[in-house]
Amino acid sequence: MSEPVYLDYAASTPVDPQVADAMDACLRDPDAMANAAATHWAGRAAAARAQPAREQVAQLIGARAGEIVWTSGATEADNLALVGAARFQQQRGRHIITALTEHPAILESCRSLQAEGFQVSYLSPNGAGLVEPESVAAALREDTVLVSLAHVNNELGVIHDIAAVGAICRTHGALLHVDAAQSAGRESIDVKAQQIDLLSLSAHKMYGPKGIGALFLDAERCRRVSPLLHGGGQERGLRPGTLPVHQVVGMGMAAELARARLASDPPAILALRRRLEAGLLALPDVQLNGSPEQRSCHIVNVRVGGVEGESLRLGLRRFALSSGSACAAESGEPSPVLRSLGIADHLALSSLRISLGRGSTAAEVDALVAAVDATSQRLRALAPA
Amino acid sequence: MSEPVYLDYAASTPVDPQVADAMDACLRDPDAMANAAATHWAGRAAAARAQPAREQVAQLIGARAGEIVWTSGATEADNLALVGAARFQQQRGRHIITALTEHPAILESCRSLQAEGFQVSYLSPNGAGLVEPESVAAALREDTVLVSLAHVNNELGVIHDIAAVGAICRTHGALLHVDAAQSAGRESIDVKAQQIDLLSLSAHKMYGPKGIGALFLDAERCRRVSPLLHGGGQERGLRPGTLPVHQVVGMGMAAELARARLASDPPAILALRRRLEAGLLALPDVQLNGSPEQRSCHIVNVRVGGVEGESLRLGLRRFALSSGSACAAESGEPSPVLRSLGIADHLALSSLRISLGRGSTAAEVDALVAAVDATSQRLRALAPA
Amino acid sequence: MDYPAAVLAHFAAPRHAGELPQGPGAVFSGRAGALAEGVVVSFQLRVLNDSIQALTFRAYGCPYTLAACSLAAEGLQGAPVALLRDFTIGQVADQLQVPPGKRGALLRIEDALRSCWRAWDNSQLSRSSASRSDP
Amino acid sequence: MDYPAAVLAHFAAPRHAGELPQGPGAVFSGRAGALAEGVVVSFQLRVLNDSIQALTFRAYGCPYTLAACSLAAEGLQGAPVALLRDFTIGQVADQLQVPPGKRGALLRIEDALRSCWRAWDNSQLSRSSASRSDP
Ligand SMILES: Cc1ncc(COP(=O)(O)O)c(C=O)c1O
Ligand SMILES: Cc1ncc(COP(=O)(O)O)c(C=O)c1O
Repeated sequence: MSEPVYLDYAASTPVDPQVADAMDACLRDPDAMANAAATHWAGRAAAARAQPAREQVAQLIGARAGEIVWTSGATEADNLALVGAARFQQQRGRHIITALTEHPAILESCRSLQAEGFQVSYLSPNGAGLVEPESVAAALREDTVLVSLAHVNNELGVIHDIAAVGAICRTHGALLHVDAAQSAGRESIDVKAQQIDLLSLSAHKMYGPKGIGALFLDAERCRRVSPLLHGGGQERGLRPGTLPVHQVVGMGMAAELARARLASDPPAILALRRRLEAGLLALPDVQLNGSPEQRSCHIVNVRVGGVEGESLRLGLRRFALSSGSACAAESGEPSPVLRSLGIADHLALSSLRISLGRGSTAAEVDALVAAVDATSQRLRALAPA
Repeated sequence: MSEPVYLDYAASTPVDPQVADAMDACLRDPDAMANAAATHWAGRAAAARAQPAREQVAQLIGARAGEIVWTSGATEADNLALVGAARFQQQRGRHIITALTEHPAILESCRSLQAEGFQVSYLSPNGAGLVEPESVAAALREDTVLVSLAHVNNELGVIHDIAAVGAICRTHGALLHVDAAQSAGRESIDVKAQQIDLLSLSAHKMYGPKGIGALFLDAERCRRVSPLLHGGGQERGLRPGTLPVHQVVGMGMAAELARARLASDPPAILALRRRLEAGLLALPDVQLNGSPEQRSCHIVNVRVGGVEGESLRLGLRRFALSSGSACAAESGEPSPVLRSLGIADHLALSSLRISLGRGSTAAEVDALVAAVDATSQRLRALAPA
Repeated sequence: MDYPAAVLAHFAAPRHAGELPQGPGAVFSGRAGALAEGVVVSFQLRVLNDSIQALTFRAYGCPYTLAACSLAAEGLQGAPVALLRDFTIGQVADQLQVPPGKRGALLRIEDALRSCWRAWDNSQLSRSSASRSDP
Repeated sequence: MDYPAAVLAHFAAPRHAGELPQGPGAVFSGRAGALAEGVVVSFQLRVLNDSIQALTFRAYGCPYTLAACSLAAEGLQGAPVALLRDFTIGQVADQLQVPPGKRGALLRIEDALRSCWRAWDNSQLSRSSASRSDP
C-alpha cells in the first residue's frame, strides 16, 4: 500500500505540536502534579496551572470560565447535558426534541431517557440533511424541556441554523443543547448570541488530546444539571474526579490555537474541500449527500453509484476515511443518518465520508479523486449489466 | 516558605518520566492519532498502539486483557461498578453492603442508588479502622447482590483482608467490588486468588497520568454491567467515547513499572514510614489513627492533641499534606472516616494524613517531624490551660 | 477490515471476469441476487461435449464475493456441466477464510451457477424432445 | 487556605500572648468557648485607674482567631475597662479580612472580653458595696 493518506479529521485530529509541548511540560512539572482540589501549596499550584484552560475554552465559544465543566470528552458532555438536564428539569416536563441525524452519544442518551419515562421526538431532516428551525418549532410541546441539535453534523458536515433554533427555544422556554464537537474551531460560535444553554466540546476534534471535553452550562439559564457521576464534589458537584491537569491544559491550548486560526484555517480547508467536491462530482454516478451550501469546511459525503461499498473501500484502503460515524467498528449496516435522508441502503453503503484538516493537501485530494475514479471504474466493469 | 515538601502521594503522584516519555511519543505519533474504533489503517494502528496497555494493566492485578474497561479514573470506575452492577443485578436483589470509611465515589454512588430504591448497609469499622470479614458475613442478606470494600483505605492506609471477604461473598453469591486505587502498585493484587469480581484502578495514584482509570470485570462472574454513559458502543458497549490512546499508553506503562518495582518500592517506602511513625509518635500527645500493623506502606494518619487543626496545618504549610480525602476543597468538617472510628471532632480536625512516595526522603520525613513538634509546642503554649 | 491474502489477490486481479472468450460450443448464462441485497452475481459458460469449456463471471458484491466468484470460476474450467446442479460454495469459502457473517452472500454464487445449469439442462431437454418430434 | 498577610503576621508573631507582665493594679480574667467548638479564648488584664494597663490572651483556635486576639489585645492596651462591655470584634475582623464563615468563632473573643469586664465590674460593685457596708 503506497503512502497512506489520512482523510478522517472528523473522527480525530492529530495533536498540534504546541499542544503536545504544553502537555508534556505539564506532565513533568512538579507544580502540576498535585490534586487541584487540595488546599495545600501543591494543590493550589496545580489549580493555577489548570485555570487558564477554562478561560481559553470559554473564549472560543463566547462563554465565561465559570460556565465550563470538564468531562472526559464530547460523549460524556452529551450524556451529562441530556440526561443531566432532563432529570433536573423533569418537574417542568418530560418531553425532549432531537434529530434522527444526531451522534450516537445523543441518540443513545435519549433512548436511555425514554426507558426512564421521558418522551423524545426524533425530527427527520429534509432532503439536504438539515433539520429546519420550523420543524423544531412545530415539535415543541408544553412539556418540552430540552432541544438537542448538533451545530455541524458529523457525517454530512451540514450546518444547522442554531441561532434560529435558539430564538425559538428561548421564546418557548425550553433549554437548547448544541453538540459542537465538529464545529468548534471551524465555525464561529457565540453561545450568548446564538442563545445556546448547553454546549458540548471535544478536544481531539480540534487538534487537542483525546479523553478530554467540556460542557458549557449557561450561568443564568442552566446553572445545575443532575450529575451522572458521584464522588468528591469537583466541578461544582457536577463532575467528580481528580482534575486531569495536563489534559485540561492541552484542551485549553487547542482552543486558543483554534481561535487564533479561525480566520485562516477554515478558508484554507474550504478551498481544498471545493477542489475535492469538484473532482468527485465530475466522476460518473457520484452524488453529494447533504446540502451543498450549508456545510462545514471539512466534511464531504458522497455516494458512489454502481459499486458495492465494502469493495469500494477496499479499493481505497490507503485512504483513511469513514463510511459513517467512525465511533464503533463498521457494522455493515447502512448509516442511519443517510437512511433518514431517504437514501437507498445500497447507496448509503457505498457512501464515503471524507474529512479534511490542517494536514491535508491538494495532492492528497487529487489522489483520492483519482483512486475513486479508478476503483469505481474497475468495480463497475466487473459488475453485471 | 523554605523548600516545599510534597507528602500527599495518596492524593496524587508525579508522572514517572518513562510514562511521560511514552505519552509524549504517543501524542506526536501520526500512527496513534486516529479513532481506534475506525476500521481503516489509521484506526487499526491506533488500536494496536493501545492494545498492550490493556495487557499491562491486567497483569498488575492477575486479570486478562479482555477483562479491563477503560474509564476516566477511579471515580468513574467506582460509579460504573456500583451503579452499573447494582442496576444490572437488580432482578436478583436490591441490597448492597459497603463501609462508612469508603471514598466519596463509593459512598455517593450508594446514596444515588438509595434514591433509586436500593438498600445499602454501611458497615462501621472497628477501632482500628478495619471492617472485619465477619461483619460483612453478618450483614449479608438473601437479596444482597454487591459488596464494595476498598483494599487500602485512602485516609487511614489500613489494609482490608480482601481474600477473606472474597471467600465470604463467593460462598453467598454476591459480587465483590474492590477499590484498589490506593493499593495498586503497593500491595500485590490477584483478582482470581482474592476472588474479586470488580476492581477499580486509577493511573495517577501509581505514577501515571490523571484522567484515566480502569475497571476490571471478571469474565466469568460479571461480564456485563449497565453502562452509565451511552454512545458509540466502545469498550464492549460498557463505556463509549473515543479511546484516549496516549492516556491508556501512560496507564499501561505506569502499571508495568509498578509491577516491576513491587518488590523494591514498597519496602523502601515502608522504611520511611516507620521512621516517620517513630518520630511522630515520640512527640507529646500524638496518636496514630487506624491499625498500626495492617497498614499500607505509604500512609500515616495521626491526631495531634491540644492544637487546633487549621492552625496546625498553617504551621506546617510548607508540607503538602491532607487532613482527609483531598477530593474536594477542605470543608472544615471533621473527616467522616475518623468520626466513624469514634474519634472526637476536634481531634479529627487536628489529624494529619501524611503519605509517602517514590520521591520521599528521610530528610523530608525528619523535617516534618521537627515541624510538627515545633508547631504543636508553639500552639500549645498559646492555648489556655 | 483485514482480508486474507488470497482474498486480496483475487480482488486485485480476479480471474475469468467479464466477457466470455470466443470459441466453439453453446453459451448459457445465469444470474442471482439484487442490489438491495448488496450482491448480484452472473455467470456465462460455453459448453462443448457436456463440459465447461470456459466460464466467466460478473459480480457486484463485497471483496469475499468477488474473490469467491474468481476462485469458483477458476475451479470450474473444464468441469462437466452437470456438476453445477449441486455445486456448493463451502469449499471455496473455506479456502478464502470467509467469516460466517459474509457467507450468506456467497449462496448467490451457487444460485447463479445452478441457473446456468438449468439453462443448459433445458436446452438438453428441448434438443432431445426436438429430435424426438422431428425424426 | 490563603490567608491575608496581616493574619499570617499575627499568626507568626502574636502580640500580647501568654503571661501578663508584673505591675501595679488588679488582675481580672475571662474565658469563653470550648474544644468541641474549635475555639477557646482567654484574656487576662491588669487594671489601674479604670484603664487597661496590660492585656494578654491565650487561644486555641484557627489562624483568624489567633490573629484577631492578637490585634484586639494590641488595640485595647491603655483603653478604659468600661469599653470591654460593648466591645465588638467587627472592626478587627474587617481589618484582618476574616471571611464570613470564620466570623462566628470570633464572637468568643467578645464573650471572653465581656467576661473580663464583668469580673472587673463585679469587683467595683463589691468594693463600692464594701465601702458602703464598711463606712
Ligand atoms: C458530533 C459528535 N459528538 C460527539 C462525539 C464524541 O466525542 P468524544 O470522542 O470526545 O466522546 C463525536 C465524535 O466521535 C462527534 O462527532
Ligand atoms: C480509594 C480511592 N478511590 C477513588 C479515588 C478517585 O480517583 P480518581 O481521581 O482517579 O477519580 C481516590 C482518589 O481520589 C481514592 O483514593
